[in-house]
Formats: sequence, C-alpha cells, structure tokens
Amino acid sequence: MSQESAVSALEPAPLVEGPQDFNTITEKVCSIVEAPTPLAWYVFFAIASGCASMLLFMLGYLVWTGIGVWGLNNPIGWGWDITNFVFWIGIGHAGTLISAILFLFRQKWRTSINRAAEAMTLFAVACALIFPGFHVGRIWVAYWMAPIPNQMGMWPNFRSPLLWDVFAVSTYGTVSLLFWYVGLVPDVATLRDRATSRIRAMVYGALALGWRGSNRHWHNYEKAYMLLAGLSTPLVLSVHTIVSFDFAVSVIPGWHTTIFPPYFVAGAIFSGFAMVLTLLVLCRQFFGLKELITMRHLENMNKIMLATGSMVGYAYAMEFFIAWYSANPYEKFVFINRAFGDYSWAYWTMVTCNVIIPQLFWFRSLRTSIPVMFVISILINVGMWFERFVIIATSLHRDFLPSSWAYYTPTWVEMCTFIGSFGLFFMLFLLFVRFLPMVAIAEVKGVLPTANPHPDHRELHAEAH
Amino acid sequence: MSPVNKSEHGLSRRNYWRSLEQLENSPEFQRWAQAEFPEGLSEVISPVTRRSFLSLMGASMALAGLSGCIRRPEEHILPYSKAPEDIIPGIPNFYATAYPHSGFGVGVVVESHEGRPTKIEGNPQHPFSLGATDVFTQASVLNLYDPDRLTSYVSGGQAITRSAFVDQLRSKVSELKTRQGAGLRFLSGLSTSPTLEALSAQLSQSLPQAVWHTYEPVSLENAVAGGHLAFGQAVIPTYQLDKADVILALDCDFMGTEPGSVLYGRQWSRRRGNDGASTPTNRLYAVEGIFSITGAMADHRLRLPSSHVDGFIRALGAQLSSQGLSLPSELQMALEPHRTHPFDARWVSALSAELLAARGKSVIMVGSAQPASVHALAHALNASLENVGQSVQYSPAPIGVASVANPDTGLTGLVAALRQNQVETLVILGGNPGYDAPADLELATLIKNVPTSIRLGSHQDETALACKLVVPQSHYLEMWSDVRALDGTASIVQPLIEPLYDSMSELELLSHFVDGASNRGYELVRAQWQTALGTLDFEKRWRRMLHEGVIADVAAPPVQVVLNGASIGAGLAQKEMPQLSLQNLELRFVTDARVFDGRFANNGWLQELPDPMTKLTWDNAALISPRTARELAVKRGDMVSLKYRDRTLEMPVWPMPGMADYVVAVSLGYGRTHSGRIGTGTGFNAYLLRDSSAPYFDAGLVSTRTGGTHLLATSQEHGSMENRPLVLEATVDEYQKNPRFAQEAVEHPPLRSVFTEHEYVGQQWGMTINLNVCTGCSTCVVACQAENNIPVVGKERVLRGREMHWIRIDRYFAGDEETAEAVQQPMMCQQCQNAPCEPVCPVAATVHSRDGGLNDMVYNRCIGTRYCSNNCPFKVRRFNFFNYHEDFTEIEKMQQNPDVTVRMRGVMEKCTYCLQRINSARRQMKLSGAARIPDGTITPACAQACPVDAIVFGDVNDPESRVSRLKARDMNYALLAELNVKPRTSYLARLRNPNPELG
Amino acid sequence: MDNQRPPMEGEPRRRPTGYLFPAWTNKIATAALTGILVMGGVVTFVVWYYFSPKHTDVGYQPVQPVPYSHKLHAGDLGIDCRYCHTNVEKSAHATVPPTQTCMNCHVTIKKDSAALLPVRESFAKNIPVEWVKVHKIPDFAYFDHSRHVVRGVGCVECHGRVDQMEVVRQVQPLSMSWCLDCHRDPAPHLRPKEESVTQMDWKAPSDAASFGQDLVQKYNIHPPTDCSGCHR
Amino acid sequence: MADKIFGILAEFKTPASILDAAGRAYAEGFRQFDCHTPFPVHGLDRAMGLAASKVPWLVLGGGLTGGSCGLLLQWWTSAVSYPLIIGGKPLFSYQAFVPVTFELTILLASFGAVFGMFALNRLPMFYHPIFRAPTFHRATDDRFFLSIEAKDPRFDVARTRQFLEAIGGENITVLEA
Repeated sequence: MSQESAVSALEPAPLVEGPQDFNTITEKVCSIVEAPTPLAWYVFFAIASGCASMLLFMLGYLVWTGIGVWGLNNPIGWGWDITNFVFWIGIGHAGTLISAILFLFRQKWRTSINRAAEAMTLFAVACALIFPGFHVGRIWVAYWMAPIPNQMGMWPNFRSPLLWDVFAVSTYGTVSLLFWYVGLVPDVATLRDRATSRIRAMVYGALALGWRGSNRHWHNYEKAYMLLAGLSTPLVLSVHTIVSFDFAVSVIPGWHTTIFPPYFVAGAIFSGFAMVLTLLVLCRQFFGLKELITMRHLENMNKIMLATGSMVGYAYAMEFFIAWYSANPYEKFVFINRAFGDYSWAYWTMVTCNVIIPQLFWFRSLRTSIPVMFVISILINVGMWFERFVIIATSLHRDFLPSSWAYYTPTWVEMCTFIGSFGLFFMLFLLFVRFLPMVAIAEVKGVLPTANPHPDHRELHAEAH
Repeated sequence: MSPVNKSEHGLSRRNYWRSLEQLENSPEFQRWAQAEFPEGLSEVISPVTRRSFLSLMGASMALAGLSGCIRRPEEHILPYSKAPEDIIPGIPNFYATAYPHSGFGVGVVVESHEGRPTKIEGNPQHPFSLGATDVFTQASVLNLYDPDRLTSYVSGGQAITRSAFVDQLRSKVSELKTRQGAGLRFLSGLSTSPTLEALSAQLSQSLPQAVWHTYEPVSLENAVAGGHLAFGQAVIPTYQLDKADVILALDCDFMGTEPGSVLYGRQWSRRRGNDGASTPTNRLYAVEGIFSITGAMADHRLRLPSSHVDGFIRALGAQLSSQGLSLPSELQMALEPHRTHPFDARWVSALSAELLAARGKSVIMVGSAQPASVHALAHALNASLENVGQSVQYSPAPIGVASVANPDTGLTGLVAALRQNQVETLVILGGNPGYDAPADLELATLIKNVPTSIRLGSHQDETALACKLVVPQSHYLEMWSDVRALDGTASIVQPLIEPLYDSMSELELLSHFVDGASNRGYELVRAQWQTALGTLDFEKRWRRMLHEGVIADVAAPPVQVVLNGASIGAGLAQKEMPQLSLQNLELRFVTDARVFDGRFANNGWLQELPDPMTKLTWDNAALISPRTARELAVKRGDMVSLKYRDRTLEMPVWPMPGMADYVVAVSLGYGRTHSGRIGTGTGFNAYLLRDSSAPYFDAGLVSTRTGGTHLLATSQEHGSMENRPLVLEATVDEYQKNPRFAQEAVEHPPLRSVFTEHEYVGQQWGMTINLNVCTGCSTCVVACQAENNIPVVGKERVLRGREMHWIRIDRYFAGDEETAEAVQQPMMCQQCQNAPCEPVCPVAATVHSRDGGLNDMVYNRCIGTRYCSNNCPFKVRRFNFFNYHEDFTEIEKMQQNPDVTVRMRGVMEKCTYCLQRINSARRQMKLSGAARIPDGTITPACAQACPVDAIVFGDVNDPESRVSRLKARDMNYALLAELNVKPRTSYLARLRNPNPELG
Repeated sequence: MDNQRPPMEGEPRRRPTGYLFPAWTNKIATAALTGILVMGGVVTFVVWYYFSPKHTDVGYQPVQPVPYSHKLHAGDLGIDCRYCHTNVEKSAHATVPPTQTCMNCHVTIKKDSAALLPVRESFAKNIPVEWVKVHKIPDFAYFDHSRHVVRGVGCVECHGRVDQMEVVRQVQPLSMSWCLDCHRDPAPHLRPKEESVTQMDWKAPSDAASFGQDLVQKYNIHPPTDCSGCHR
Repeated sequence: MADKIFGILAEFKTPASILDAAGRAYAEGFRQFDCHTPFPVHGLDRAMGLAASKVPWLVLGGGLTGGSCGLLLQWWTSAVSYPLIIGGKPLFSYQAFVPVTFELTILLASFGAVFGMFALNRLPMFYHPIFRAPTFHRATDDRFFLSIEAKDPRFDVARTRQFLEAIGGENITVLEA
C-alpha cells in the first residue's frame, strides 16, 4: 500500500487529463470535425487561400518572365529560393521525428500531438518542393532530372547533391504521407461510423478502406507501423543531411564544412518543433483540447527545443573555431565577414533567435507559460530562416576572388513568393483540422489507464515513463 | 565592409587596401534594389512578350525531342538562284581592309559569313596592327549593324530619295561653279586618304574659292605643331619601343588611347619577357595626372597634373644638360632657369642618368594633350639623346593633320567665317562637330544659320539636326576608300558588303563637287592608285594590295630632321606653372577608353565595357584623387557642379586612387543628346566645358557639391586583393633571388585526389596569360563579345551584377591610395581539369570532353539551377536571367556568329576557349587527314586580338608547343591551385623592373 | 460539408442504416490496381514510341514546290549526288543547288515543261526556289557533312535510298541517340575512300562490321562522343 | 441466399473482458474467430493465438529491391550507357551514389510495409457482413466485439450463441452473409 502510494507519487503527470473514457475521447476529437464550421475558420481560410493564390501568381510571373525578376546576380546564384527550401524542409522534420523516433522510444506522450505534427510535415514538404522546383531557369525541362529514357540518350548526373535532394525529399514526402495515412485509417473509420449523412459516411468510408478494427488487422497494422517508424527514423535524419550536402559538397568557403549534416539535422528538429508548438498552442486554444494536448506535452517539446537550440549554438561556435583552427585565410575571412560584414545584421538576428532566446526555457515558469513559449517558438522560426539565409548569402557574396564580390537584395517577387508559401501551408493545415481528426484517437485511447487489460500489472506506469 | 585589417595578414609582400566604398550600403542602392525594373537605362531589354514565351516553350519541347505530337512547322531552304563565286555556305571568308580611326588606318582582316561581316581581326601584314587590334577596331563592326543608323536622305527634316538629293546637289554645285565656289566651305574629320587628298586638290581647281576645314576633337595637332617648332616641318613621330631600354611617357597613354597604341604596346611587350628573355629588359617611367593603363604598367610613376608636365620636362632637360647632354645653345639657355624645380630631385636625376646611359636606346614620348612646346622639347631631347633614327622616327604629317593645327584651315577659321556670314554652303563630311566642337564656338547654332548645309553622317545626330540636307554615310565596311597609317603606310579600304542603306562615302559625295558625276568609290580609288602606281601590270599589284591590305613600298621614307634650337627655345618662353588648389582645380579632358570622342556612344559593346582602370560602365564621371575627394567632402556618385570660366556642368564624382591631387579628369564622348537607343543620355557631356583656347587641360576649375547623387554602375565593386595570392608580382631583383616566388606564394601541401584521375591523351588545350604584359586594355573582352554572341544587358543589370562578359578583367589596387599601383588580371573560365562546376549539375549539362580535355557547357542541356556558378571558385560563369537576344532587330542579328549557339533565357554560359575555332581546326585536320593540329593553328578570339600578345593558347601535352614552354617557366602559376581543380589556364607572374636608384 | 450539431450525450445517433457500400465495391481495389498497371504500360509505350523522332520525324515527306524526282535524276539517270550538292565535301552544309545548276541542263532539256516553270521563273527573276526542308536537326547541334563524307560515311547511311525516292522522305530519326549509336560504333557505316560515298547500293565485300573495323584502324577514326563534338 | 450465415457477433464492454473472451474462445477450440476493438488491446494477439506477422519479410524484400535497383541504375547510367567525365571523378563513383541508393531502399521498404500490410489484411474491403450488426459502429468508439465465423468447423448457431452468452457477451447478433 505504502509502496503503491510511493510509486504513484513517482508517476509523471497523466498524458490525458480529467476523467476520460474511450467515448469521451472519441467525442472530443470527432466533435471538432463534426461541429458546424466556426466563422473564424472561414476568416483564416480566406486569408490563407488568398496568400496561396498570390503564390500562384508569383510563380506564373516568374516562369513567364525569367529568373531575372528575382534579385539574384552573378556571384549570388541562390538567395531566398533555396533559403526557403531549406527552411520548409527543416520545419517538415518534427512531424516524422515525433511520430517515428518518439514511437520507437515508446514515448507515449507523442500520441496526442503526432497526428498534427505529421500533417504539418506533409504541408511543409509541399511548400519546400515549390522552391527547388521553380528556381531553375527552364522549368519546362526540369523533368530531365528524372532518369527517364529519352531520344538524347542522356541521364541525370547522380553525383549532384541537387539530384540527391530530389530523391531524398520526394522519398521523405511519400513515406511521410503513407505513415500519416496509415495512422489515419482507424480514426477515419471512427468518423465513418459516426457520420450522420450519407455523403460523409461514403467519403470517410472510402478513406477508411473498410477498416473494422479486426484484431487480425491490428496485428499486421502494429507491425507495419512499427517498421515504418523504424524506416522513417534514418530517413528523417538522412533528409537534412542530404540537404546540407548541397553546401557541404561544394568548394565555397562557408559551404565546404563537414559539420553541416548533424548541424542541419539539429536545426531542422529545432525549427520543426517550434512550428509544431506554434500550431498546437493555437489548436488547443481554439478547439479546447487542453486535456489531450497537456502542459506536459508542451513542456517536453520546449525541452527538446532547448536541447536542439543549444546544439545549433554549439555548431555556430564550432564553425568559427574550425575556421580559425584550419588557418585557411578564405574560411577565416568568410566567418569574420559573417559576423561583421555586410550581412552581420542577419547573422546576429540568427544568433539571438536561435541561441540566446531559447535559453529562457531553462526556467520552468517560462517553459510552462503558454504566451512565452508561443512567442519564442515564432522567434525560433525567424531565427532558423535567417540561419539558412546567412549560410547561403554570406558565403556566396564573398568567396575566393574579391573582384567578383557583390551584394544581394531580394525583389518584391521573392518576398511575395515566400509569404505565399505560408499561405499554402496554413490553407492546407486549416483544411486538415476541419476535415480530419487532428489527434490520433485510437492511439490516445491506447494510453488511457483503462485501456490496459491487466490493471494489476505495473506495465502502465512502466510504459508511461 | 569586411573587418579584416591589413596588419592581420602577412601573406603578401605589399599591403593591399580595400575598395574606397561599398556601393551596397549606399541608400540609393537600397532604394533602387527595391524597384524591380528601376529607372535608368531600359533600352536594352523589354519584358518578355507572349510570342517569345511560347517560342521558348516550343524550343524547349524541341530540345526534349517531344515536338512530335504536332507535325513540326514547315521550314524552307532558299538556295541562291545564281550562286556567287567563292562563297561556300558554312565556310567564312576573310578579306583584308583597313579601319580609319580618327584619320589613321589600322589594317584589319574581316571575317564574313555568307556575305555578312561578323568579326574584325588585325592584319598581321599591317605595321600598326601586326595581327592585333584595339577595342575600337574590334567594336567598329557593330556600328555597321547599328539599328539607329540613318537609312535615307533627309531634306529639311523630310526623307527624300537619293536621286532627289543628287538633283538638288547637282544644281547647287553648278551654281557654286558660277562663283568659283565662293562661300563654299567643307568641314571634315581628319582624313589621310590619298584619294580624298587628290579629290580635294581637283576641287581647288574646279572651285578655287572653296575652303576646306578639318577638325578632330582629339588629334595629333600638338605633336605636329611641336614638330614644326623643333624641325620646321610637319612631321609625326613614330617610335620603335622594342629598341628602347628606357621609355619616358609624359602624360602619354601610349598603350591606351594614343594613336598607334596597338603597335607600341606590342613593341613594349617584346621587352617585357614576352618572347625571348623571360624577364623585362626595359624600364618604363610614366609622368601623368590621371591613372592610365600605361601608368599602371610603368616601373616608376610620378603623379603630376598635366599642367605641370611642361615644367617637368624643362626640369628634366635642364638636368640632362647639367649632366652633360649637349643641346643647342639657345635651348640650353632657355632651360637654364629650370635647374631648380619643385619636383622629386632623386627621381629627375635618376631618370636623366638612365636616359643618358641609354643614348640611342631611349624614348621620350609626349601625349597629344600636351602643348606644342612640350612636344618640341621632347623632340629636341630625343634628337640630342641620339634616339632619332633609332627608337624614334619621323614621317611626313598628312595634309589633314597639319591643317587641324593651322588656325585658318582648322575649326576656328571656319567659325570666324561663319560669324561673318561668309559661308553660303557648308558641307560637313563625317565627324560630329555639332556635338564635339568646343562649347565657346557655339558651332551648332552657327551651322543653323548657314543657308545651305549638307551633312554626310551615319546618324540623325546633333550635327545632322543643325543641317538642311543630310546624307547617310557608308560604314567603312560598306565603302571603297584608302587610308594611311601613322607612318604613312597606305591601305585600300574595300567593302565587305553592299551598303545596307542607300548611303554614300565621303569620296562619292565629294566627287559630285569635283565633276558633278556620281562616281562609285571603286572607280575613284582605283583611278587614284592607277595614277599613283602607273599602269604597268597594275592589275596584278591592285589585286595584291587588296589581298594583303597593305600597299607595300609606297610608305614615305623617314623624314630627315634638323633641330632648330632657336624656335624651341622661343617656345619655352618663361611660363609659371599654375598653383593648383581646391579653389583652382585642373580640368583635364580625357579621351574615353570606350566611346573615344563620342563616335562610339551608340555602340552597346563599348558602353557596357568596363573602363580598364575605373571599371565604370555606361557612364563617365569626374575622376578625382581620394584626397581631393575628402577635401571636397564628396564620395563616389555624389553630384558636383563643375564651374569653368562661365560654363558649368553637373556630373558625379569618382574618387580614383593614384590620381594627382586637385585634378578633375572628365572623359569626352558622353551625354549625347541624339545618338540612338544606346548612347542617348548616357553619361555627361564634357564638351560643354571645353574651350577652344585650352582644349585638353586648364586650371581654374571650381567644384561644388550639389547634394544630388547618381548611380554609377561598375563591374568590379571591390578593388582590394585582401592579401590573397591572386596577382603575384615581384621586382626583377626579387625574382632573380628567388625564381620560384610565384609557386611559393601559392604553396600548398602535395595535392592528392581520392580518385584515380582520368588520363588525358592526345591534344589537350591550355592557356597562359602573361600578367607581365597584360595592360588590361580590354580588347579581349570586346573580341570575345563579338566572337561569341555575348549580349549587352544594360546599365540596371550591370548594377544588379548581371553583366554577361565571358572575360572579366580584374583590377586590383596596391600600395597606399596616393601612390597607388594597379594590377590587371583577365579572368575567364579556367577550364579546370577537376572542374567543381561539373559534379554539382543535376543534368550533366557541364561535363569534360575527352579530346581537348575542356569543360564543356552544353546550353541546350542546361536547366538553369545556377549551382555550377555558385560552386565556381573563379565566378566566371554567366547566367541568362532574361532572354537577352529576344528583341534583336534583323539588322543586329546579322552580326551574330553562326558558329556559336545563341543562348536562350535560363541557361548558364561561359568561356569555351572558342570551341568553334577549335572544332573548325579539328575539322580541317580530319579533312586533310593530318594526325594532329599544328601549334598556333588555333587562336581564341581574345588571344588573337590582344595587342601585347599576353594570351597564349595551345596543346599542353606537346612539350614543344609555345604554351607548354611558357607553362614551364618558373613564374608560371595556377590560381587557387590548392583546391586541386587543376586549371588549364595559368598565369605568368608579373615582374616590375624598378630603377635601383629609386628602389 | 454538412454543419450538423453533434448529438447530445445518450441520444441515439442517427446514422445511415444498412450497408454503406454494395458487395461489388470489394473488387474496386484489385480492379483499380490492374487498371493502373495496364494504363501505365500503355502510356509508357505511347510516349516511348509516338513522342520519339522515330515516329515524329521519320517518314516526313513534304510536297516540294517543284516535283523534282531524285529517283529520275540520281537513280535512273545516275547523276552523282555531288553534281548538285556541290559543297558536301567542303562544308558543313551539303547545299541545295542554285537554280543555275538546274538550268545547266534544262535550258535545252524539257525547256518548256510546265513542271519546271518555277525553276525558270526563279532563274529569270533571280529569286530562290523555296524548297521545303526535310532533314532538320536543331540549331544547337552542329552537324558537318564534309567531315562525315570525307571519312567514308555514305550518303545512304542517313538519307536512305534517295535514288529510289520520287519525293524525298526522311528515313532516319536523326535524334541524338541515333547519332550516338554510330559515333560509338562507326565500323558498320564506313566504306573505303576508293569507293564512292554516293553509291547508294554499296555493300561491304566481307562482313560490314569487321571490314569497317579495319577502316577505323586505317583512317584512325574515333568519332567524338563529347558534348562539344556537336554542341557549342 | 438470405439464410446463409456468416457468423455470430458478441459485444463486450472492456479490454479486459474481450481479452478474457478471446482466450476462452481459443480454449474452446475456435480458430475462425476475430476480435474487433477501437484500438489494439495489449495481449489480444497472444490470446487469439495469432502467428507472427509476415509484414517484416515484405519490408525486407522491398528494401533489398530498392537498394539494388537504385545502385544498378546509377552504375548503368553513369558508367555504361553514357560514360561522361564529370569533375574528374570515376565513372562509377560509388561514394556519390550512396544517398540515392539509400533513399530508394527506404522508399521501397516502406512501400513493402504499407501496401504489404493492406494486402495481408485484404484491405480495402468496403463490404463486410459484420457492418450489418446494429451496434457494430461502436467498434471504432468504445466497444469490443468478438465474432465467430460460420466456417469454423466447431461452429453451430445455437451452441456458439450459448457459448458467447456464457462468456458474458451482450447483444449477440447472428450475421447473415
């Protein structure tokens, strides 16, 4: 008895708060989708889709007129385009990471946030793909990057990091989509079974593929899900590693850096979690999911951000150390130029947002304050965007021969394109929260105390840790 | 600005300093950068139209080989109806002719594709070309296809037919005949054409009262006048610099804008370790106020305002005579007072010592800007130093040159006549006096008052607008004529193409006045030479002179000269040097290195060509020394109002290191009001300040800041080498102490590739660039542009950093900003054997060739990721941000080289070592069945045009080839070799040859 | 989407009764799968064949302004190709002959034929005959006739039996990979210099491949497969 | 044929009870039976005596195919089909071919996992007799069902129904095929 209490004292905050049974979970999550559309949703959706259509216009104008409508020039061949690409890909990391890695580590707290995170991953990857796709000078022949037999007898060059990107990002997108959909099937079935109109029932029914909760299915399902998680884990790490190769493989000082892969992955997770947090904080306010997305979830994410943020900070420091230690005048110059050159404003924005501000999370009070974490999460995304910009622009605008040095300023086209990509992202996310269960119902039920068929075991607690 | 300060690096011998400003940070750049299509020049590219967009799509489909679904559009082949002789479609023909540049001829060989002249090369047979050219000659072909050329005859603003004009002219001439041609005046640019001289001689028979005036904005009149003073005859000095151990250039940019630069540059370079000895064997002293490319190549350079050069040469003369040089007594007397002088005594004495030591092997050259007295004294010193007949020779000055100097037959004479309304008919042949006459003469307004004014000109320009009758003038590639070179060597100017428009040449127009008959240029020129050479097997000689482009054995023998000390001494009447200060600046008019005197203002190639020293494009600016700039509290781009006498001109300033203080140098030829789509409104018209009494320089200028600013587009923002081992240089002594200094400067651990590298067998191409002789004159840049269909992009795109030149000439400053030294480094694709651009391309659009071992850029495979450019350590790749060829007129298209693909929008391009030339050589080899291409067969456009022969191309696998021998030299080094990219282009380090006395 | 209020607790949920989907829907999956596979195959084939020059360009046979018969001139009369295509050995272009060349004979032969009217007009008025281009390669590919002909590649290799064509027709795809095939293995397409390249029915005495191999050695023929071989 | 029977369905309230029921059914000797639960109930596989899943083998197969095809493709295109010298690197520069090989391995492996899983589960199957049961919609909400199929040799409508009642099943329904 005393032992009982001792143990229960050690138990962490529950993953699902308040008196919950299976049905209340179902109700809570499904009612969001079934309830009449709130006016606010329409407002947000209008804004988001507006921006998204601006994106369309900008891309059309670009293809019509030429890359010249962007601010790029001779030394600086990449600017906001690739910056945005890396930025979005980075954001796209948290989803699969939360789903896969935390799943493998049996981190049950992931259950109520992974669905939204995965969705966010997909939409971020969709936004990311736009930029490498459209930054090419002749998009109408971009398909030459695919190994399709052709009358020229030509093949893509598999030594090019850009081609690695094509494979990495598309694989990542595909696998994340499958992962997300597999997770969705049982929950869509729930929606199907609750549907009150035939159309809804048909639509959800089609998506549910006739799922009937059969345990013989669960049997394969769980195995497949676990393996997917196992596959996605190296995948998620590989994607940003390969994105970092775009730079690491080159010869340009400031790009040619071996620390990039781990540093990029850490940064990606960092920014990814920040974006998830931003969205979830909003969602749980709007849709009253406070009991499902608990403070413990948020706090855990903040801890991860603190950790990854510090890793990124370490990477920044290490770059400088190596630049000095290598005694390579070009390297040395590039990094001093980063901190004090024409783009120092960008550099210091980056350092402030990515390294200094997240340190506030050392304090529990700040870590658990909704407004604070919301603001910080946004600042982190700003900082991470600047990180990519700094790496790309500062390295290109001061390379080997001073004679070719120049400066890069974006045009309104680039800016609107970037804003537009946010429009697309939020548009997709709004559609998601409107029509699909944003919390993994079945999984959450699985972590309820009552879900355990052997209450006499300690397994529950063991697993909850 | 980068924080790295000089002291931090010990890399290089000399401490390099930073660019004066960083345009990036200036507010107006920011403002400008916001606007997507900023104001400024927009004449070059218009936004893409739907049509062209679709055509692009079409093209791309074709590339993809998917044109299928729809049958391809029907194309037609239009064969000749009657095939012309010796034109084989697909094989260019070459014809010799000569380019008359401000009167003097440069022999050229013109490449013609199916009857379209496309490219100008130097004529190796011609003494003032030797196979090379200058920028102007290179660019002159573009003027032929200038879409703004005058296409019809104009009478009082109305277009009329040629015959209508000819009728008017006939009646006019007959009327003039009745009064012996009284009231008839001709005004022409300088011409040395024997045929023209003959015609004007006949003219003085038929119309004895007519007067002929000659005017050139920039010419040799001072030199000739100086010759008069010195020798009492009209002579032009020509030099043989390869015979000179010591060269003193007084305000004389003989490698740049002075006449004969091609020859003089080559001669000078022969003694700079170009051929034979690997180290310089001559020493160049330069005294100048502006920083010219000649000054940049000098071993010793003295900053001196042009107005002080007079004093300097007197001081030098005095010094020489005091050191025992025997001068005519009057002269010696005159020089006596100048034994004391304000100049660097060590410098002067060391110089005179060297000159004396090198008697007969030295040269004193004086720039055309200097007054006659200075020239005269220089003539005297050269003569006394026994250089005449050795390194200096004199040839008779053509009538034209003499008449420029002569007030009666010069412009002033005409103006006087105009002012007294003595002119009834004015015929203006060529030139553009309405624009480039000194402002005080107000010529344009005077011309308007002339009852009958006939203008022969290529454009509806400032002069044409002032005239009643305008006659379209033939381009020299469209006409028959002849011309003399500086030394009198004559060449036939033969047409490459029928006149594009129904235009006339000077000769053709003139012949109407002579005998009222409209003779064709051909008959005139041929007749002239028949009389000159006699009919004895004339046909054969005629053909030969046409074929060779030089008329052998008719060059006048060198003139024997006798010094006239008295008149020189008289010329040296006591004259105070002006004391320059902020309130009394020197105004120096400079011949522009790009648009010359304005005649090239509408030439896109030259407008976009960066100035060799300032790297400024599409503009001219008031150049001042950094110190003067500080004292005037102005920085780059600030507008100042220049007040000289009663005239003012507003223009932006450009602080230029190495300039003499209190000198404001403004280049002529900009600010045209009626030039065409390219030239109108670019830059600022310096002629508005020019005064006929002091055409080249004068003190008394006041500059005040207006507060406005002007965006100046430069192709190189950063002037410092940041102490990186890029351009390597040493003095001859240092080199002899350590011949491997260059390799040691780029020292790096032994480079090993993780891969077993490919082995390149057979003929493998490589290049060396000799920084020892490269003056940065930029002829190669224009030659490359002409050869490779490189587009002109316009000022705002240069500001964006999107210029397309395949060759970038990097100019770095060294030393402190007062006594700055400058080095030049042509930078084009280095054809790296392990090219970093290749592996990053996702579609293998840039790969390495097996035969030749070059870095191929396959435009039609490129999808435009720009990754290759990002990864290029030399940043020599150029991206087509827009479709620059889109709105080419049919006329402009005629210039393009059919052997080079015209690049579409969205693809990368770069230097190919003139692949088309390599391929045609290989083709010849295959057809002839030969095993290999002999060394020297292939010459890239840049190498062929280079006046100083700095660029050498050849087979690096053949140890006997010239390029291999140069690469074997110990001052040969590869740039950024430590990256193990193995560039095929390497550089020969620069050696300076300073006087130990002044060391 | 239907905005229906969520049912209250305990209230029986109104849902569609009976089967949502009929039994046949179970076949959809397999049907769709096979469908996709089949369609994929078809599309691939269509693109592969119908979008390739083999289909789009081969067989192109436009109507010419003058009914000139290569069969008659080159075939029956046996006029050598080079009589008209004079520069084929000198230049990149084989050159379509000037009207002059036609008139060399046709001033006397068939000098009033209606079919030759355009030719006579062209000659008289000095305006070109507008022949329709049959063999077209893109502007960025620099093909050189002389280089091939002089090295012993017969006209027939690319142009087919022109001597049997009333109206000229394209017989080869002239696509890049088609060029490469020969550049990688020139042997079967070569003939000795002694033999005339214009002889349409030339056959190698022995097996073409091995026979050509000797020629490759003899003339040291190594056609470029570098990009710069054809693109500049 | 309306009289044809698919099986019998019984409803349970808690994970514990379904686990227990499954165990009993297995002990009773039933093999052709199944449980339907809103979420995977821990231990149910063991109770139903399910053999290990075959999904891992499909994943392995997919992975191997992806990897080998990927590498083969890159080798053939860059070293055999059109060997181009690129950046002085060998024609088959395997170091550079790792990323694509890796990505393709993952891609096909996950195809194996997902599509394999659906195939093994015979999904999609939009039509199934069990959907007839009036309360079965709660199988995806908060109820646990046990269905014993007619094709089980030991199946007999009456006795099986009794058995289900005995183990505490509620609203027992006979499902027509």
